[in-house]
Amino acid sequence: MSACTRDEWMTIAAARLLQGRPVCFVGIGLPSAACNLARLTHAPGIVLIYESGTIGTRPDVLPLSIGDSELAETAACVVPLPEIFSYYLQAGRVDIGFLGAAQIDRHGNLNSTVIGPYDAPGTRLPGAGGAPEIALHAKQVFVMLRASRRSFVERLDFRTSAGYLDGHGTRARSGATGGGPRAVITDFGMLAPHTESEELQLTALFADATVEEARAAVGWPLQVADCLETIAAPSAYELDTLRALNVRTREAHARPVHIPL
Amino acid sequence: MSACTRDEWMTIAAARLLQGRPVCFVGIGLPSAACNLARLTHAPGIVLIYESGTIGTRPDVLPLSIGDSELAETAACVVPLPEIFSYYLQAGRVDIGFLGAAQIDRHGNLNSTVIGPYDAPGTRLPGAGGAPEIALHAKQVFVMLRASRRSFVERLDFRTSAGYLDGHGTRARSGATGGGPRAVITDFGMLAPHTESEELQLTALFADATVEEARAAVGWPLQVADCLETIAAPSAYELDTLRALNVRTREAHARPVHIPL
Amino acid sequence: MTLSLAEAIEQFVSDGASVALEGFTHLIPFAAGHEIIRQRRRDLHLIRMTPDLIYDQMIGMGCARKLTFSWGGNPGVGSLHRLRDAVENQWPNPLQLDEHSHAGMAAAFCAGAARLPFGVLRGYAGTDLPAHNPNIRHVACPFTGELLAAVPAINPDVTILHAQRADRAGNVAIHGIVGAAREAALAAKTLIVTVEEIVDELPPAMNAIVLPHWIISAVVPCRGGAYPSYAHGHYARDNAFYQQWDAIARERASFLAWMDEHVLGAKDHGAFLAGLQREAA
Amino acid sequence: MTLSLAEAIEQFVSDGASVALEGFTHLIPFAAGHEIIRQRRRDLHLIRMTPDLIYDQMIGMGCARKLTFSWGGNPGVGSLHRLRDAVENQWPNPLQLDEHSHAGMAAAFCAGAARLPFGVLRGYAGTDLPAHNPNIRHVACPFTGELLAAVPAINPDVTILHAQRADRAGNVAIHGIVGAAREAALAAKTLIVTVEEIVDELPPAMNAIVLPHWIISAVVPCRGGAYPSYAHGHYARDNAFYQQWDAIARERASFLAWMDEHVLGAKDHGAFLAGLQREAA
Repeated sequence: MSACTRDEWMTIAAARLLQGRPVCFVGIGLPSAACNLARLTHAPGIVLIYESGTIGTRPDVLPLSIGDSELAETAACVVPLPEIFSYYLQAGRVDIGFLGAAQIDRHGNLNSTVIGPYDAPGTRLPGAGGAPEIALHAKQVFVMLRASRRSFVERLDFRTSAGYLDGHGTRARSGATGGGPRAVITDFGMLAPHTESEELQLTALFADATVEEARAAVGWPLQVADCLETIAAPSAYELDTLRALNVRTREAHARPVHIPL
Repeated sequence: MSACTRDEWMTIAAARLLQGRPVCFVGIGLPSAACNLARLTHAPGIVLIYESGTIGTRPDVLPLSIGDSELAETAACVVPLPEIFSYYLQAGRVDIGFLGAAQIDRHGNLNSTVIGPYDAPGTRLPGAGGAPEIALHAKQVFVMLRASRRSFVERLDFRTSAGYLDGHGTRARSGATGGGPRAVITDFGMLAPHTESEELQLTALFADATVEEARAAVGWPLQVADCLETIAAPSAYELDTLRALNVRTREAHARPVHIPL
Repeated sequence: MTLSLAEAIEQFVSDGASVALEGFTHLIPFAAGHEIIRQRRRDLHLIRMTPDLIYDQMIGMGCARKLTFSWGGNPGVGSLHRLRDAVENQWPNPLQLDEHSHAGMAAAFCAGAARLPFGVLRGYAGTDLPAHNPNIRHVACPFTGELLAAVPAINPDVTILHAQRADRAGNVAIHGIVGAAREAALAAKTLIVTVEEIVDELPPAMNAIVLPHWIISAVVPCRGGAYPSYAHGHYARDNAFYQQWDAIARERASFLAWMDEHVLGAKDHGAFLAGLQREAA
Repeated sequence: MTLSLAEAIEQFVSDGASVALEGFTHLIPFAAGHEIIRQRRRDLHLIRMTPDLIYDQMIGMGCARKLTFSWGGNPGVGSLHRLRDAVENQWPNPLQLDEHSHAGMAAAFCAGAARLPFGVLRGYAGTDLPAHNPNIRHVACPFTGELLAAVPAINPDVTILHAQRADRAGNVAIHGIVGAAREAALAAKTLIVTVEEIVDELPPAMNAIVLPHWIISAVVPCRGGAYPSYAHGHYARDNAFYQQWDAIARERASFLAWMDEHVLGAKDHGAFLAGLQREAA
């Protein structure tokens, strides 16, 4: 293994979860990198959907925004945004949704709305975007989020999107159609819900991370799964492909833009 | 005036009602001829919509079906059918809707569903199509229908689309958004609703038609408006334009079609 | 997945299924309908805004137990005599009707595509249709209290479309008049698309809709698959055939003889077209 | 009707109006937003799924009293500091929020375009949004009894779009990412479209949408009208500007100075672009 950053490792670990030809609803940032890495390595048949309405995109560089022209130019088709949300996401046609957030709780519920009270927030965050319905309808949700006691919290300030609600089957009983958060990929490894309690447990660690590090970064008493796996270090192929993608991306975004005068 | 058929006269009388740049929701047959005649003579800015989703069509020949390729080829745009009905018709963007029917009653209600009981019909007709919502939402409705005691009836076998319901403001009180049938163009002249009773009255006769002829063709005791107008005979320009359109249409439809083998 | 038409019907259309062959005047999947007749499917719940000749043929050949529709005529010509015979005389068998307006059926297809249980419209007011169809109900707006019409979503077991082109990945593009093709496709549990041609790249077109490959169960190459309807840019609607059909379908005997010779007697759509061409020559 | 941008804003956007400048990342009508700032409109109800920099600017310049939105960030960069300052500190004035998810707001635009009073979705379940927004309610399916989320229709007084092209009749075509542009256009009482160019004939394009001339109140020729957003096929998104904005907008003083120099100090969009070009040179 080459030396790699935790962001790279998170991205590669997430990419490995994408096997076969899943239909993925992709967000900007680490999820976009992970999905495109999977496409460029072991999952060429993966279908990437961005909420801007681009379906089956194969961007050569990572988009900076959810609506970069690169996404439209390389798409199998582009549809209006209402159609992506109703005819694709709500219709149950998305296998895997990726979400990030400012806060996550032990049942995988997410906050991306406010820190502090809604009506007098300490920090106003961007808000829900596509998250509530991705969380509801995707067959599986993967969350990518760097861990700290400010982000992995005992109690959310605001619940923007539903994980397992209060656990113990409350999500399923609420009538949610999708499967909920099956994995949380973070910078020490991965959490996954316990079968019965649906509380997020530590299920896998990066080779150089420890249970103590994980516990220190999580704001609730973190349980460790009976079988704790070690996530294999990135292969040279994975790391080279990801870094080449990132280099192409930086070069493309550094090109000066002509002011349309 | 040249000698002309009653169908030609009906078409020309209907075309004259289309002044300015109205948005018309057009049906096949006489309405389609009338609207295109208006476009080719005094109303070049008229906007023609067919329920197949073609907007702003300018066909060189009349379509045989509501979805002929000529309509798409000459359209400003073509939209999916659900969009025509929801974003255009229901949204109140249609000024004039044309309807035909098998039966009409004294309040302009129409039947195009069955003759006889619904569950054991003597004659099963094609059914509603776009009519119920055209009747409901178009700012004005024009009905084109040849008159006889079988078509202008005391009582409909089935009410497929709403005219003035029972008259005396019942339509407006029902919450219908459009204005209802403002004119019935038939082969002796025109009927229009009385201001208060909303019963269809004879308001205009073709120059060679009589009140007696009209009364004989209508199945309810036909009232004559206080001011009975005479519909001027077709001008040579109107008749020549209509006949040229019909000749082009017949020639186009007579061309043998290549079997796509 | 590319299949032959016979394989696709055999594999995906079973007796008793709800089946929507969509396409509004344009791109009507005649070849697929004929193959369903050849494979003698029974008890189908047929769904289509405008039944057209292909449903007249399927109904007359005894494939259908139920019809969801909004306008059942021969466009520009008159009646569908086989549909009438089924409704008026229960021949060859009774046909249950689920009758709507175009606007209502469009709302039902949209709800189906969105996997909502019902569609909403301002419609059906002042008509007798709701009195004869329990599938037309009302719903109150939770903001204004206004009562609106509601229809249950349509989610066919199988939707079949005809399209101009698929690319090699199986993405399908339709242009020209599209009707409710997109909504019927996305509402379906299984989607079969017959296409005029398979190309390396889908060309740009005005008003086109594209269906991605992964919502499609089978792409079937089928040149002329919409005839006597048409494929914009490929061949014209055979208006004369639509007029001739009026005479063919008027009587049971002439209808059966024609179907026997031209559809059952042809092994596939190519043979059907060749037979019509021989007859025309 | 072809107008100058100043004329169109003067004539159609009045104080207190509800205004939707739509375009999802792509084709954001920056020029029109700047002109609204120049004409010092006040008490606007701003509507937009993704407020973006243009609403950050309008809010910071005191144009808005209310914001209907679903995601208020600087895409790929971080916060909209002026939006945050308004919400967190009521500067320069309090801002009422009508907050949704993308799916909810899309349903509201669709309902608006269809002139239905409400839109339906399976959404908002398990979230705290309905507790803070009385515009998120429920409706029961009249067929299954299932409870679904409902949102009131959005019908802006004015929708403003930027598009690549209009033809001489005033028909407008957009291709590339379209977001909710079509629905926002058709939901509006008044529709203004700024365009890169006016052409004799609209070229065919994949995934294009076309808006007919008679639903449009004003077509405004405005080259570069989406910059620093982009116009697919004309110019690219200036990602560097989006990143620079983070520093410009972080403090009130630097924000006001920048707006004063670049927007208020420029007589129109051409002058604005020329100013940026001089600065870059």
